[in-house]
Amino acid sequence: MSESINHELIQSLTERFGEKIFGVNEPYGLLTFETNKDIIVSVLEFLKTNTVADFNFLTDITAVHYPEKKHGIAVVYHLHSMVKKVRIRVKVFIDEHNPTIPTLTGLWNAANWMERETYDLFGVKFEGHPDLRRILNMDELGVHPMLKQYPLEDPNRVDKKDEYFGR
Amino acid sequence: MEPLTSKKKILEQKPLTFAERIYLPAIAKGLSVTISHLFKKEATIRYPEVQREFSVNFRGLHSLKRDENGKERCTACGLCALSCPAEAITMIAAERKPEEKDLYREEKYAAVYEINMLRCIFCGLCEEACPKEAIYLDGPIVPSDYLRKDFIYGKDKLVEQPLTNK
Amino acid sequence: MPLKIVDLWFILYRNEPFLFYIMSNINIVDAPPGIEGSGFFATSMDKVIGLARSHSLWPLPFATSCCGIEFMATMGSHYDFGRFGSERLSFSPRQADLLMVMGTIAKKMSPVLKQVYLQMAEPRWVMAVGACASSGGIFDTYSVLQGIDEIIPVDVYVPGCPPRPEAILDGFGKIQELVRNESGRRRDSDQYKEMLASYGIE
Amino acid sequence: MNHNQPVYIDNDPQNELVTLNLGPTHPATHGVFQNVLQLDGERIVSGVSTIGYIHRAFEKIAEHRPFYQITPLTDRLNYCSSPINNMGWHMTVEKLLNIKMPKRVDYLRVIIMELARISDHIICNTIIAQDTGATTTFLYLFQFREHIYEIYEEICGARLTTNIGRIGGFERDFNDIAFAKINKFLKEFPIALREFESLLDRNRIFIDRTAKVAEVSAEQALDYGWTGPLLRSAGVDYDVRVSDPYSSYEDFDFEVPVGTSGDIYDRYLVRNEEMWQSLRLIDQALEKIKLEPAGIFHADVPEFYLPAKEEVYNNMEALIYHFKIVMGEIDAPKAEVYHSVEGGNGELGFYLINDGGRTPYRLHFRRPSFINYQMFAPMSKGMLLSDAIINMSSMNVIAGELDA
Amino acid sequence: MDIAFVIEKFILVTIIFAITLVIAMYSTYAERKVAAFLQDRLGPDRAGPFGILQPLADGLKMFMKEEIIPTNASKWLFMVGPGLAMLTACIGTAVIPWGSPIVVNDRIVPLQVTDINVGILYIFGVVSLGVYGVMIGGWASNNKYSLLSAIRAASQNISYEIAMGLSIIALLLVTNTMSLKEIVDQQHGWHWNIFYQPLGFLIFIICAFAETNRAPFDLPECETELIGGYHTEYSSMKLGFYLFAEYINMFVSSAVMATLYFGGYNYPGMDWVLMHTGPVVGPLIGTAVFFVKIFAFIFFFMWVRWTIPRFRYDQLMHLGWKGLIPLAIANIIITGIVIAIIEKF
Repeated sequence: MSESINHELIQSLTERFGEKIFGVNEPYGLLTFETNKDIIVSVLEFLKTNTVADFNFLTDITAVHYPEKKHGIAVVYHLHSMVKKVRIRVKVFIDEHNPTIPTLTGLWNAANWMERETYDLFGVKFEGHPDLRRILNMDELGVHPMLKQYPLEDPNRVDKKDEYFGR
Repeated sequence: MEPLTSKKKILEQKPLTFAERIYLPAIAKGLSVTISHLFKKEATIRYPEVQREFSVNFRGLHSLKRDENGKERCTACGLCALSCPAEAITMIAAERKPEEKDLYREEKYAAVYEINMLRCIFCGLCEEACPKEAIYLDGPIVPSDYLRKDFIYGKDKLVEQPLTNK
Repeated sequence: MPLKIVDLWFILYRNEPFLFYIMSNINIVDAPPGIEGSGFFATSMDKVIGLARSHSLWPLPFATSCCGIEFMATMGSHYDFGRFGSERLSFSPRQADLLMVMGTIAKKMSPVLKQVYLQMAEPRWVMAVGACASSGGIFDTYSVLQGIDEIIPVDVYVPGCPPRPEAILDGFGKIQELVRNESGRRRDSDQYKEMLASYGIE
Repeated sequence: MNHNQPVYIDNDPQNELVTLNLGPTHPATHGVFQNVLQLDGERIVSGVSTIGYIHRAFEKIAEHRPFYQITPLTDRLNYCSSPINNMGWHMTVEKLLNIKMPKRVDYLRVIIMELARISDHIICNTIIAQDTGATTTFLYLFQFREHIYEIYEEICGARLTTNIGRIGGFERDFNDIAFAKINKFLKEFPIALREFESLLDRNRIFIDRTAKVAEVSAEQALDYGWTGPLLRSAGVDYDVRVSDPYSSYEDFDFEVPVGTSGDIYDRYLVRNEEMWQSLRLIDQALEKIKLEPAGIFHADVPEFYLPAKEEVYNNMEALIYHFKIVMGEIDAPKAEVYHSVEGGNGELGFYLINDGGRTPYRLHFRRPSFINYQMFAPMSKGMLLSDAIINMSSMNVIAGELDA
Repeated sequence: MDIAFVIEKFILVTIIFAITLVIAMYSTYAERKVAAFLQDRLGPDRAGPFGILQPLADGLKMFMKEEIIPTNASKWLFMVGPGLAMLTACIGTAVIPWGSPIVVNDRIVPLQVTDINVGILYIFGVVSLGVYGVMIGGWASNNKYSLLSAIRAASQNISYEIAMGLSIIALLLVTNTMSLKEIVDQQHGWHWNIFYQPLGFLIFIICAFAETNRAPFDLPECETELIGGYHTEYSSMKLGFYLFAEYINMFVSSAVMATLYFGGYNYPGMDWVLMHTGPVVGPLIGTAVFFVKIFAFIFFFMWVRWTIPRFRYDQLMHLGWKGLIPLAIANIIITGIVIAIIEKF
């Protein structure tokens, strides 16, 4: 069932947005496509209200860092249509050095903390977000730790004594 | 909202009856339940004196095993250290000398084998990773202690007692 | 391994009568009690107080994560922390005797933990329960403190992730032992103040 | 500390409002998070939540660990029901690797996951009771968590952070003691649960404290991304087990309880009813296992599932697989996968991107507590302090899951 | 006034004071044990046999603990608070008749410190003072939780005192006296007031729970909301005084309830016992019966605490003003009508 819905969805999306929907893929039956940041809000709004499947539930917002790519940060949205039991994944690749993207808080209140978390970990600036500040880390941290260039351990740490670690 | 499944079961909040509104019956009922526990056998295990029985699969203190001839099984392959998510295992491998043939089973052995018990999370991955059945987490709980450095357990604490009368 | 001040403190305190004996191997006969210092009455008073304190340690459960749930199990009917006179949890640090740090202490949390420790009234003891509080455990990351002994002095460490309630009770037994054998005026001594000073307290 | 955080000024003598700092170590914040509330008398005017007090960088660690070493990490997400997280992660990887599980393993997983759900709901519901002042109920039901721990211990060897199962099955078959303990639990727990309900269900003090407090409509709940018992209490029968069945949940006959108003009493009722449904599920699973061939506890995938120790000794191929698996060098397809399970607090999602390396390229956890909890501050407006505290406990915010 | 009178009263006061303290002390122990047994646990059992020395250990520990006075606290009031709480809790015992008079060396010794003819009013006065300890302590701590707690305590106590007073008025209609001694003597044998005033007793006991800040009315110190409430900032023996005062209050209100409604030292068949045991042992048996009643009430207090959830602040006020007060007034009216009818015919 979901395959036919996926097909229909992509059709209606391309009808509406044309070539700005690209990279369509279906890994493990989950419809995935890419778009760009200018129209992301209207794409998601369209998905929220369309007739094929109303994606009224924002499951998740996160980001992925691909340091080797030109547009190095992918912001990934997962939407869910509870009635039709379909999920959809939307990706937007943005510039690593100027990571900005419009906020989704106007569509779902749930986006608020998800975006704050993404900002905290990846430094993605969500334009128009009402309260964009760090959520998990301390403000003093200074870096966005999930970016690939930062190590897992704190390199400047003083609180770790090697003699206690058997190495 | 429309039902998403056929398995929906709506739980209605029943309005309070008069008897419930005056508190007392529910309180009396509650009191009767609690007082009935006064006469039940208590569930408590008096710990330091009475030990609760652990499951045979319980993951406690590690022990480095010896084989049936009393030789140490560990061959210092390092898989346990690799598989440890907490990076609590350190080992230094050494070559076995001919005269140590009775001590170690394989040509390589762990000269130093240390586990930092404070970092260990007792997940059992080292036990699974070991291809030589050399490490098992079959001991009791790890005792607490006063100093952090006392928690680095070396081979003196980890290796099984040698077979008797040898 | 360089000896830390904490270690020194432990050696000085835990083995008070044996210290000189071990270190110098010179046979020094202790002055009979009562000649100087606290004297007989005070020492037996110390014992009584230590005994009383050890049976009335009110814990402050600084439970942040998993170990907190095992602490609940310790409080529960099967293990019953109350047997040791400790079921009266005091969430107010003023009233607590034993700070039980259970769970990961992130760097964001560490000033809070220190604050709680400072607010506690003397005598106070600290127990680091579980791998995270003691050493950071598996969370060797940029945001986690690698052991609370970096910010506050710890008396007893309990290994395990999380420790079984048996292990927590075992650690508690160790604390009780400490409390029982402690001199009543340890808290006024220079070594103790020095130890606190090494943590930047007072 | 937090420079950008809105600061309430409390020095103005003309100010009628009081700023109250709830947390991070307040007894009612079971876990650590902070709420700075402005009170007018006892009524909350506004509030700001601060979280991150035990942020442990799960997602960063996951990028540095092979797949099988991430299982212990997932234990520590929602530590009240770690097996669900473990299984959810295993199923995600199995989905990535296209492993088809034998039915018996699926049913065994259902047993463990439903036990975990019961233990999670025990915590939450007794904590609600505890925060309203009925401590004793907490201790009555908590004894049964101890029994669940015993069952876990029989299977995996640990009590709380279980690290239960492996990618591709379980580490060992359930032994007879485990089955005996499950049966004993099924017999004894309903009596205790009924007793628990009789203490609170129709007690007016409890109903007054919880009913019509913190009501949430279905639209609001969906807007804020609620899932799990919280969403169901608001009247939406969304359950991942039904809408997107995993681990053969489609074979089972059970109901999805929903509330009507989304208030705290509804949440309590939903969780209680889910415990009953979980008992039903375990019962059915035990029946179904009898029909399956005995002794199967993992899928037949030698390239992903660690071979038995004797095999490693005697079989070269097994030894190679053993080393490869432990080193983390398994041939996983380069792909991305999203899998979700119904955790104790809602939809627990794993978004995994694999690029063929030893470790995941990126692993993101959709943590229900994190998403559920963000509504707390907006919804506390106009509540009394006492209500806000029960509301917090009824949201069952697990700090480990909240902060990752 | 002779010297023997002074000695007699002095001994009596000392004994009562000591007994009060011991009972309060062991109430803490009992509370922990009762809680434990109701919860399938064991409770303290390490300090001495069966943990019998637990209260001593707690007391000694608290005496030896460091005292902290918060920097911003109002120092003087901070110190006065616990003492006041303790004092007001203790002086309530002065008018309670502990037993019928005993005869020693041809001297009639009443087992009551003083029998003032407005005993009930005295009790009321003392009880309403009790809230000052809590209020002052909460206010002086300069802690917001304590302050909230003090506010709660004050409004709760004032509200419930009204209902309590009204329930007593109905009792006074029955007894026609305010002297506790006379009230007890009227309840000779089986004629306990509980049989004439069941509703009044119900209201009274609910108010007693509220006045002593016990669950389900323990709002001023409810752990999960206000941490420790008014005593959050207190350490060492000042905290001990507060905790102690709570148990003394419980003891005193149990004694008052036993006196007013359960016949004090009266019990069925007491005439026969008095005749056969003599003027010293007989009254003392009555005293023992009185204490059994008190212990039963204390147990009830604990039993309730470990069973029921607590109220919310506004619900508590609701219950007090809209539930108990009208009920108490109705009780007065009904009692009045019934008495009028009985006197008429």
